[in-house]
Order: sequence, then structure tokens, then C-alpha cells
Amino acid sequence: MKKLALILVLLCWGFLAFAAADFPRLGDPNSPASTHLSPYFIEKAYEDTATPNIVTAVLADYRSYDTMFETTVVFAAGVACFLLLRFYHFSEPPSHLYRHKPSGTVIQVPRGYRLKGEHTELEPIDRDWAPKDPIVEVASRILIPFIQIFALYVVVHGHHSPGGGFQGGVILGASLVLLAISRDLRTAQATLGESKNSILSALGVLIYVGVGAVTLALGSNFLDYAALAGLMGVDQVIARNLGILFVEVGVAVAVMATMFLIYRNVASAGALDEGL
Amino acid sequence: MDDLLSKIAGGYNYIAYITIMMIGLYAVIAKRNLVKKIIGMSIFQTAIILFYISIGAKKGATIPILMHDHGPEAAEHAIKAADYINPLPHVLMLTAIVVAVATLGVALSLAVKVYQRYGTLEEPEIQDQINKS
Amino acid sequence: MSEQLPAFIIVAPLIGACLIFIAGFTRRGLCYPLAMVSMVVALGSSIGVLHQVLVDGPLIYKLGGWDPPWGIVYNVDALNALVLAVVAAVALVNLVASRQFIDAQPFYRIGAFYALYILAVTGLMGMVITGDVFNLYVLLEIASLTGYALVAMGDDRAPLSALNYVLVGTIGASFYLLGVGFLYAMTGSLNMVDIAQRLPGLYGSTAVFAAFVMIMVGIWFKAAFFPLHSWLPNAYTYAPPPSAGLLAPLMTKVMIYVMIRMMLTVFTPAYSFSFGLLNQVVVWLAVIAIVAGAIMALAAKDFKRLLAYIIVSEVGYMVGGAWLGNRLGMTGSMLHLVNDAAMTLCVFLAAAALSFRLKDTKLTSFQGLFKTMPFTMGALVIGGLSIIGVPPTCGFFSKWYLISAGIQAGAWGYIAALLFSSLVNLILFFKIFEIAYFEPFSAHGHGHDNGGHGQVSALAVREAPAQVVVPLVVTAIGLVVLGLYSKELVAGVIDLGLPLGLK
Amino acid sequence: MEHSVNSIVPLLAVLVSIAVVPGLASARWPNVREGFTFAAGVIKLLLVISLVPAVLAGQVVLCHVVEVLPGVAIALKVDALGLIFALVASILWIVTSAYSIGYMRGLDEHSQTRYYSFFALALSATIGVAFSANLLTLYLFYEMLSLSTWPLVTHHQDREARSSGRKYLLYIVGSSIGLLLPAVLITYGLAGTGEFSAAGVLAGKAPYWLVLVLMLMYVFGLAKAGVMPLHSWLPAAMVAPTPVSALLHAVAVVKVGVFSIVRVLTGIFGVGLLAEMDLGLVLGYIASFTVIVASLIALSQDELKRRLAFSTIGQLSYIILGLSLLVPIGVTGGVLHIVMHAFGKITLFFCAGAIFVATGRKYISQMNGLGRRMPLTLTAFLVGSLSVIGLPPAGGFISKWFLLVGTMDAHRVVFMVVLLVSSLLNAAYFLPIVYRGFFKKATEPEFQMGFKEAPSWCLAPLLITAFCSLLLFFYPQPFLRLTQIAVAGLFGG
Amino acid sequence: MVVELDMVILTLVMICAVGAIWVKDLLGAAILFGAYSFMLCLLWAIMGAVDVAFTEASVGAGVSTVFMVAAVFRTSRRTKD
Repeated sequence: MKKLALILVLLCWGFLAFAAADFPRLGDPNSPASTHLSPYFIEKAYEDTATPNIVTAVLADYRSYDTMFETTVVFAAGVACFLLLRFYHFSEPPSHLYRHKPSGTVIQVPRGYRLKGEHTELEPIDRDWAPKDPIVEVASRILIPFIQIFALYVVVHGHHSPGGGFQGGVILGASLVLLAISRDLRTAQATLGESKNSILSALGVLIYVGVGAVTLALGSNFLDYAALAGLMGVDQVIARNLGILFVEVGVAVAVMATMFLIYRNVASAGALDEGL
Repeated sequence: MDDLLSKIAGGYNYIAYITIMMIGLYAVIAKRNLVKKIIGMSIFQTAIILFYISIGAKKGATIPILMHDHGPEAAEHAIKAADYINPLPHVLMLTAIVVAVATLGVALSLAVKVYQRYGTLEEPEIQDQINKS
Repeated sequence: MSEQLPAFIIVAPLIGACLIFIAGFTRRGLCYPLAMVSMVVALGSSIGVLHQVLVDGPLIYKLGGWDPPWGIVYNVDALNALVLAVVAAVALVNLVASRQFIDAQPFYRIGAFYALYILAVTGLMGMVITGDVFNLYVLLEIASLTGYALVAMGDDRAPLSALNYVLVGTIGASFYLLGVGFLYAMTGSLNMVDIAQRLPGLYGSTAVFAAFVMIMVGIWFKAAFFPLHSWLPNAYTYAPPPSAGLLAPLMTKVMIYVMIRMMLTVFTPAYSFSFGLLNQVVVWLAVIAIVAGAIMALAAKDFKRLLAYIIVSEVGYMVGGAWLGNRLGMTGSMLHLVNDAAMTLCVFLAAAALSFRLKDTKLTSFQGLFKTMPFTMGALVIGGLSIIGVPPTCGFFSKWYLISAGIQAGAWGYIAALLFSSLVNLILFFKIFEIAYFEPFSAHGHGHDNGGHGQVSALAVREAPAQVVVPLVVTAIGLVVLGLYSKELVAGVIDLGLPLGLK
Repeated sequence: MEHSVNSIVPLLAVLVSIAVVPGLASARWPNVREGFTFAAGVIKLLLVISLVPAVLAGQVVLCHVVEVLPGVAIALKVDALGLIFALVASILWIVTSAYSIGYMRGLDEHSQTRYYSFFALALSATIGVAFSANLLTLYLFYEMLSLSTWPLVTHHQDREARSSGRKYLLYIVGSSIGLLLPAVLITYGLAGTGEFSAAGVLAGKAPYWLVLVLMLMYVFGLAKAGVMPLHSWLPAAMVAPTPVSALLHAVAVVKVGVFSIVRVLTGIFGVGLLAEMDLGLVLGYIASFTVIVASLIALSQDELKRRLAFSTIGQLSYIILGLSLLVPIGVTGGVLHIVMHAFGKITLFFCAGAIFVATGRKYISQMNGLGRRMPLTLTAFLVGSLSVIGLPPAGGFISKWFLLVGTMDAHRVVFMVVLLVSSLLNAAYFLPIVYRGFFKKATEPEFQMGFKEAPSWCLAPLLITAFCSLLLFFYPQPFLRLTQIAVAGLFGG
Repeated sequence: MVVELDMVILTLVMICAVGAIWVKDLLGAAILFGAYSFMLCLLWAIMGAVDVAFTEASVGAGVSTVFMVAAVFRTSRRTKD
């Protein structure tokens, strides 16, 4: 098997290397790729959309239909993970663990027994992840708001600098993941419950498609942001600029929610009780 | 000979991406561990991204974000296509990266599911269990 | 409004999918109606688009209002309008039949399932309608990702099969993406029509040739063209009935359509059919695919696995027909694509109905089914006859074209393979009918004893619920109707979509 | 020149027995069900007869149903040749229905509804073949017939039925997919059409070798004709209930096979082309081989129905032999033989079934002395035998006479010898049965008080068909006239 | 774009790729895969694809690695090859 694979791979390598001989040289400014479509984008993007970051302009306007499906792919992956892994189980684990917050001591309560009364000083913890690291926890607690603000900046400033909905969304999602890793999944879930999370991921896509639907309703082609001009009382270029912003927000919401949705399902194998 | 050398110098990126891709492909075919296969798959996908970015590269050009942008005079500067790297492959590859992570997520959840069912990630061991039942 | 119709084909199911997933958490009862509504809108608008195309000729829909080749456009001609309508119709019929199964699933899965189902259809339809090679990749991934999840929803070996599907499918999609990259590097364009215009000067280039090969190989991975079919049998065998009913008829067929689109629109017949040897090799691969699929189907002991191998065979039909290089073959391939979608739907729905009552689909448990499940088996007979290729069911007419094309091209091996596989299909289906027709032999075997032969079947089997049987019967009738309207399909639709240069 | 009229009658004639199937399937009482069967039979016969005057007047009745592919339609055409066959089939259907009732009730068979339904379907298909206007339509009804008779062949649902069913299907459908379908497609590819016309459509469009190959593909692909070596499904199919064997395997299925061969060879190749390329000789030798070998095998069979089956195989090839002579008289003989043999052979099968119903005996060696208890049956058997052997005063004589004259006309002495030898063989395998029945003493003593004639539902039909066989000797005009029109059309075109 | 730097990083990319499929510990493989993604991110930044580099840094080196670690945590680190 391994030898066969090796032969196959080498053959494939040979074929591709053979084909590569015909390619334009690396960095050739006169290659077809650099002379056919891209000059239009580079020269017209600002004129059309008032967005200096050409990548964002192309991504969210010229090829926004692509990007809509890119968001949909993420959403689909989130739904897929949910469908595959999620299960509601009502069986009790062999024992419950509680940490006494002031002292850090962990106590174990066997199955069938319960703690009597209210114990504000005891917090339930996961069996798989009993240790508690105050340094990590505190550092994360400080870091997470900054990460989230940065993420929002990335989303909003995507017109002018690298970044945009995806990157911002991923970072937002990562901040939630960080919360889940540094504390536990339960804490993160308290921040963003499961159904809220799922609804957000669908909502993100809906925002994107909704912008398109509005343009359709206004009688223009799907995702033609110029149609928004009349609605918002701005000229077409600014309308495009704003349209890009709207869809970027949608992308960010969808990606953020979906990343966390995937994480929570994978990390807890669908039970959503204990994370890493 | 000179011709060949210059070809290699101008095409080393292509050779590199082919090599990385084949590393991934080899892992998918030859490795028996499911997570290893998934890693191979991801390597394969990213190699293609490398290829696309190589297409977009342009000598003597800068990143595709317009300069002089914060001001009313921005539009008046003539924008020359030769000054900026081709943005289109970047756009495409943003999509491809996201697709790759989505695929990875689904693949990993499947791996978790397979592990729940068989208690192992090694293909031969799974095959043994299937044959036994 | 009618000029916006093409957008609805994609937008309606996409919005529907999002709403369904939300409804899954808030008002679960809405999931199914929402799915139905979005499929009905999609079907309605695709039929509308088909009508527009037939009346006014091919149409271009600019997304975002940007002109090609800068923006993404829909290029709708008669061929893909037809495929769109077929995809929507098949998905709708299967959706009706799915409800019974999904209601039996744990409640929290309902929303997710319907959302994925609709997303899968969106992906498939998007692939068909788009005029942009990269956009096709993205939609391919949507269709695939949702497909993986739908397959993996089954029990037992489904997750493992799905993981294998993920690996193979991703490799396939990546090959396609690489091929697109090659094309982009050589032409600088992503729009199909634009590429086709820029290609003629590059016909001699090895990179363009490699792009052609890569794209084809990538598509063949997804279409399960032998020897790249390894993912298919397990995936479709273990997939739950609603997923199998959606994916089996559509996934491979849509990929075949994509292949035809690549050959006709992007590379144009002038290039696609210019490699004497390569074309012959592909036709011979198709021959091997047909024969191998048939032989493996013979060995199958499970009904769904048998059907899965038949699909492998059928893919060989279509790829072979398309690569024969003549107009008849392309017509046959397209017609077979439509027919095969309907046929496969019919037999997989029958499999669904059977598995509803039988719990497994082993061939040996089919005994006496003609008595106990007459409608299901009746529909299965029509589906089987269509796959065998008996007139007036639709399978015959596409086979007619394929064989005629083989005769015209002198591809005797291909014809022999088609006939061989028809014979094998005959054996396969009559093996099933025989088991279902003969009840368990009684101890004394033969007899004219008071009308009864053997005891009453041990299984207390009843006809499947109407929600499964009605779509099944409708599909079966559809097979005959499609057959009788073959001429309208060929002369009225497919012929308009094929390029004039293709002789 | 013949002129054509458009009419929907042929389509109705085909569809009437399909239309009756839902009625059959839903009928609650057997009498109602069988009432439907008869009603359909009578309507069908009337429809067919209503076409006779037009055809006798030299017209052709056309019915264009639907154009399924560009240039390829499902269409019906009634000419003399098709009408002869349709008449025979629809007359015998009524008779057989009556016989079925006696037989099936007599044996208290199971699943009678299914039986009658598929029976009706098979009849539709037969009439469809008779009226086909082109190759596609012929293929359609040919396949429909194959498939709808499978449940009839395997009616008993036991192991033997299963293995026979497999063999039946494999031979019939296998050959039609493997040989007939490509032949049809090649024909369409070469000629661009598959319409039957007297001049043929292939003339000048294909080289000699291709025409030869095509002809062989058709002759063997239409395996229902039982041309050796694709004959062994027929004896195997004799496990079916006797009415099925009688109608389908002496009349409908096998005759559809030879009829199709006649139709294709005259309508697609054309008599002119066959004569020009001298293909008649090839065909004649194939047929002769089958005639002689089948007769020899028949001699050695002890089971009555199997002997009849091999006899059928031989007799079918007479028709092909007659056609292969390519002279008007020979073809007339061949076409007439379709009619004569149908009446003769169905009588024989009915007798075999009646004997089985009355006594439960299947083997010839058990039939000693049968004639004393069942004189009518055995007399009918004698008439049927005479007809099949070709002796007066039975109808078979006429067709055999034409065949013999044809061989002389065509100067094919070999074939004449074949015909004569095989007639002797026919006599050798039929007459001993009659002899046993009437003159041999029964072996078992208790035989004397066992049984009497079969029920009248069984007996009446076989007497009718035996009488028809005799009648056709004295009054063959209706069929002869039609045959002559048909043959004139084939040669005059 | 500096060719030499390019080549050095490309070499590192390949080493990480080989390492990721070579090591006999899935957690190690996951981490090496993260390193691989990070190297690629550097490479793209050098080639001027800043957006792609940004995305790869957050998605490839970040979230993907987390997913993989989570999956390994939920399954097993053991591997035979």
C-alpha cells in the first residue's frame, strides 16, 4: 500500500511538474493573471466602492456572491457538526466534582447523591478537566475583552486594512474558545447558550442574504448594493461601501457563532457538558 | 542548461507547492490513522492555496491596499495596475481557506464519531472490528 | 420581476435553510413547512427559468450587477435549466418522502437535517447554474459538506463511510480547484465564457492540458467514475434513506453535468475532443466502469449496495457517452442524466419504503413482498425495468441514444459494455423480483394444494406509509411519462443547449 | 398502389386488454373477473374484425401514437400480414379464456387474479407486435410480452418454476437485449428509419457482411421463434399451467417470434435484398437444421407437453423455411402455417391439459387406453396431430402443400426433402400417442373406474379448435385471401 | 519579495508538513500542523497576500489547531504511523 501510494504520488508529481514548465515565471508582471482581470479591479475598485482594500472590495462586492457561499459553507459545517455530534443525554455521570472556590479543594460526590442546600462557594467542574490554573484564568480574563475589541476593529476596518468579516469573526470565535479553554465549557456556554449560538450562526448568513434580498426587492440584481443608495439617501459608491460593511458584519456574526458551535461540539463530543 | 536553471529559479514555488501537495496526498493514501489522513487532506488543500498565491505574485508591486486613501485627494492619484499585487487570487484563497477549515471541522467531528463507535482511530483495527461483527 | 427569476432559485432555499435551522431551536413544527416552501419556490422558479430560456434563448444574470468577466454571472442555457428543474423536482419529491423518517429521529436533529438538506440542494443547483469556475468550486464544497453530514447521519458504519467520503471528496474538489488555478494562471480569467474565448490561442500548452485533466479527474472523483468510485458504495449503503434519496440521484448526475459543461462551455468541443488517444482512453475507462459496476453489483447481497454499484455503472454510461465525441452521444448523456436521476430516485425511494418495514435491506428478506407491499414493489418493477432499459420507460430511450452514438463512433467496446450491463441489470432486478415473487418454499414444496403456497410470510409486513409510497408511485409513473416525452426533451430542450458545432 | 387510412381502432385493439387489468385486479368475485376477461376478448375480436374489410380492400390502417424520439415514433400499422396474426391471436384468446376457466377452477389454482391480469397484458403485447409499424414499436411490445409472461411461466411458484423462469427470461430477454436491440439500433443508424416497408429500408445502405450479420442478429435475437440453439427455454417453460402453454407457447409467444422474423426480414431487409444477396439459403439451412433436430428430440420425449414443445420448435422453423424460399408460394405457405399450426397446436395443448385435469397424468407412457374414457379429447388430439403433421383433412395440409410447392418453385430440393422427412418424423411422434390412447390396454386395473372426460369448460374449447382445424381445410379462404394480399404486398412492392 | 527568505520558509513549511504526518503522536501532529500553517502565513505575508496571511493566521494556525487539539483530546493521541 505504501509503495503503491509512493508510486502514485511520484507519478502525480511528475505530471504536475511537467505542466508547471508552461507557467509564467513567478512574479511576472505580464502574466495573464496579472493583465486580464486584475487591472480592472485595482484601478476601478476605489472608484466603484470607495474601499481602499481592493481585496475587501473584490471579496464583498465584485465577487460577493462567492463570499455569501463562503459564509454558507461555514454555516453548513456548523450545522453538520451539530447534526453529527450533538446528542442530548440524560444519563448521570459516575460522579460529580465540585471545587470549593476559596480553597481550591475538589470534592467528589458519587452518583445518586446530591449536595444539600445552596452552596455558593462550590462550583461544579468537569471530570476531565479538574485542575485549575489561576494564572491562565486571570490572564485570559484580561485578554479576552481586548481580543474581542480587536476583532470588532478588524471587522469594521476591513475596508482600509487587511481583515474583514472572516478574520474578525474567527477572532471573535477564538475569544470564546479561549474562554472555554481557560475556564471550562460551562462558563463559555453561560456567555453564549447553545440555541442563541446556533441562531446567531444562521442569522449571520441571513444578514448577508438579506442584504441581497433587499436589493432584489428594490428591483436590482441580487447583491447589487448600488440599489441601497435610494434607501439610505447616499450615492451609489457609498452605498456599495456600506453594503460591503453590512455583509461583513453578517459574515463576522456567522463565522463567530459557527466557529464556537463547531468547537463546543467537537470538544465535548456532542454532550456539551465538559470541554477540554 | 542556463535555460533550465532560470526555469527552476522562476518556478521553484510551483515545484514547492507540488511537493507539499504530494506530501498531503501521500498521507491521505498511505497513512492508516484517520486523524493523520485528515491532516494530510488539510496539507493538500493548503498547498493549492500556495499555488494560487504564487500566481498572483507580481515583482515590484505592493500589497493590494491603496495608498493615499485617507483623504479627498485619494481618487485623484492615478492608480496603476502594475503597482499592486493581483488581488483576485487572494480573494479566492480567502474562500478556499474558509472552505478548508469547514471541511476540517466536519472531518474531525466524523473522526470523533468514528472513535465513539469503534474506540480507535486506526483503520486496520476498525476493519477488524467490522469483519468480526 | 421575471428577469430576477434566476436569483430566486438559489436565494429561496438559502434563506429557507437559515430559517429552518433557527426554527429548529424555536418552533420545530415550522421546519418541514419551511423546507417545503423553499423547495417549491426553487422548483417553480427553475421551471420558470427553463421556460424563459426555451422562449428567449440563453440568459445571463449578473450578480451584484457587475458585468462578466469581472463579476459572477449565471449563464443559463437549455441544458442547465433542464438540470435545475430536475434537481429541484427530485429534491422536492424526496423531501415529501423524508418526513416519516425524520420525525422518527431525535427532536433536536430535525432542524439541522432539513437545513442541511436544503443547503445541499442549494449547492447542487448553484453548481449547475453558475457561470464562474471558482464559484462552482465553492458550491461544490457546500453540496459536498452537507452531503458528508447527511450520509454520516446514518447508524452503524455510516460515519466511517462518510469520513472516507470526506477524504476522497476533498481530494477530488482540490484537484478541481487546482485545475481552475491552472486555467486562471494561463488565461487570467474565471468566467467560463471568457475562458473559452481566451483559450484557443493556448491550445498547445501543456498547462492547459494539465488543467483539463485535473478538472476532469476532480469531477470524476465526485462523480464516482471508476476507478475513483471507492467512496460511493459504502456511503450510499449506510446513508439513511432520506439522504440516500437525495444524494444518490443528484450528486453524481450534477457532477456529470458539470463535466459536460466544462467540456462544452469552457474547453469547447474543439478542444475536448481533439485528443484522439485520451478520448479513447476515457471511453475505455467508461467501459471498465460499466462492466466493473455491473460485476460488483452482481456480488452485492444488500439491496442498497446493489443500487450503489448500479450507479457506478450508470456513471460509466454517461461519461462514456459524453466522451464519444459526437452529438448523439452528448444528447444521450444528457438525456440519461435526466432519466437516471428519476430512475435512481425511484429505486432509492423504493429502498426507503422497504427499509421502513423490513429494518434491513438484505435481498434475502424480500420474500413475498409482492403480496405484502404491492405498490412499493410495483414501483420498483418500473424503476428496475427502466434501469434495465425496457421501453416505454425512460431508461430505454437514453440507452437508445447512447448505443446509437456508440455505433456512429464505432466504439464497439462501449456498446458491448452497455449491453452487458443491461443484461446484468436484468439479472439483478429479476433476482430481486424473483425473491419477492416467490414466498418461502413450503416443506412439501410444489403443489396445487388449496391455493396456498407455503405458509404466510413470517414477517408481518405491511405497505409503507402513504407519505413514502405516494412519492414513490408518482416517480414510477414519471419514469414512463418521461419516456414518452423523450422527443420533447431531446428536440425541444437538449438539442437547443448543445453547441451547433458539435456534430 | 395501396392507400392508407388513419384510425384509432388498432390502438384500441391493443389497449383493450390492458384497460381491463384494473377491473380484473379489483374484481371481488371470480365470475365478475372472468366476465371482464370475456368482454375484453369479444371487444378485441370485434375491433380486429372491423379492420378486415379495409384490409381486404387493399388499404393499410395507420395509427400514429406518439413520436418518442425525433424521427422515431410509436406507431401502429395494420396490413394483411399483421391482421392475419391478430385475428388468430384474438380468436384463440377467447377460446383460451374459456379453457382457462375450466382448467384453473378444475385444479383450484391459486392467484387466479394475477394470472388473468398478466394473461391480458400478454395478449395486448401480442396484438401490439402484430400491428407494429416500425422496429421500435415491435421491440416495445416484444419486450412487454417477454416480461408479462414471466409471472405466467412461474405461476406455480415452486423451485421448478423458478429455474424455468430464470431460463425463460435469460434466453428471451437476454437475446433481445444482447442481439435484437443492437440490431435495431444499427438498422436505425444505417437507414435512418425503422418503418416496415415492402421494399425494405436497408437496400444499398450496407455491405453484404453487415446485412448477413444483421440478419443473423435478428433471427437469433428474436429468440421467441425458438430457432436452435436458442430454443431450450421453450421446453423449460412448459412448467406453466397448460392454458398458458397453449396460448402463449403455441400461439402468442412463439408466433410473435416468427411473426417478428417474417416482419423484419420482409419489412426491413425486403424480399428483393434477401434474394439479391442470396441470404435465403443461409436462413433456410438454419431453419432446416432446427426442423430436423427438434423433430428428432421430440421423438425421445415422454412428457406430453415437452414433446409438444419440441414439435412446436420444429414447426416454427417451417415458417422461417417458407420465408427463406423467397418465392410467393413459399411465403404464402409460411404465413398460412402461422394460422394452421396455431389451431392445430392449441388443440393438442388443450388436450394435454384436459388429460391432466381429468387424470393428473403428464407422461405419454401412462396414456394407454385413455381413449375409451375420453373419446372426444383423443379424437380432437388426432385432428390436431393430423393438422400438425400436414395430412388431410386438417388445415395443416394446406400450408404444407404451399410450402412444398414453394420449394419446387424455388428449386430448393434439399428443403423439400427436409419438409418430407420432418413430416414423417411428426407422424412418428404423434400417431403413437393416438394409438396408445385408443388401442392399447391400460396397465393398471383400477383405471377402469377412475375418471371421465374433463369438465365441459375444458372440453368445449378443444373441440372448437379441433373443429376449426378441420374447417380450415375445407374453407381456408378468409385467411388464404388475406395471405395472398400480404404476399402480393411483399413481392409487389 | 525576497527569494532567499522565500526559499528558507518554504523549506520550513515542507519540514513541518513532513513532521506533521511523521510524528507518532497525534497531539504533536496537531501542533506541528499549526506550525505548518503559521509558516505558510509568514510566506504569504512575504508574498504580499496580507489578507490571506491574516486569515491563515487566525483560521489555519488558530482555530484549525484548536479544533484538532479538541478532536485529539476527545479521541486518542495514539497512532501507529
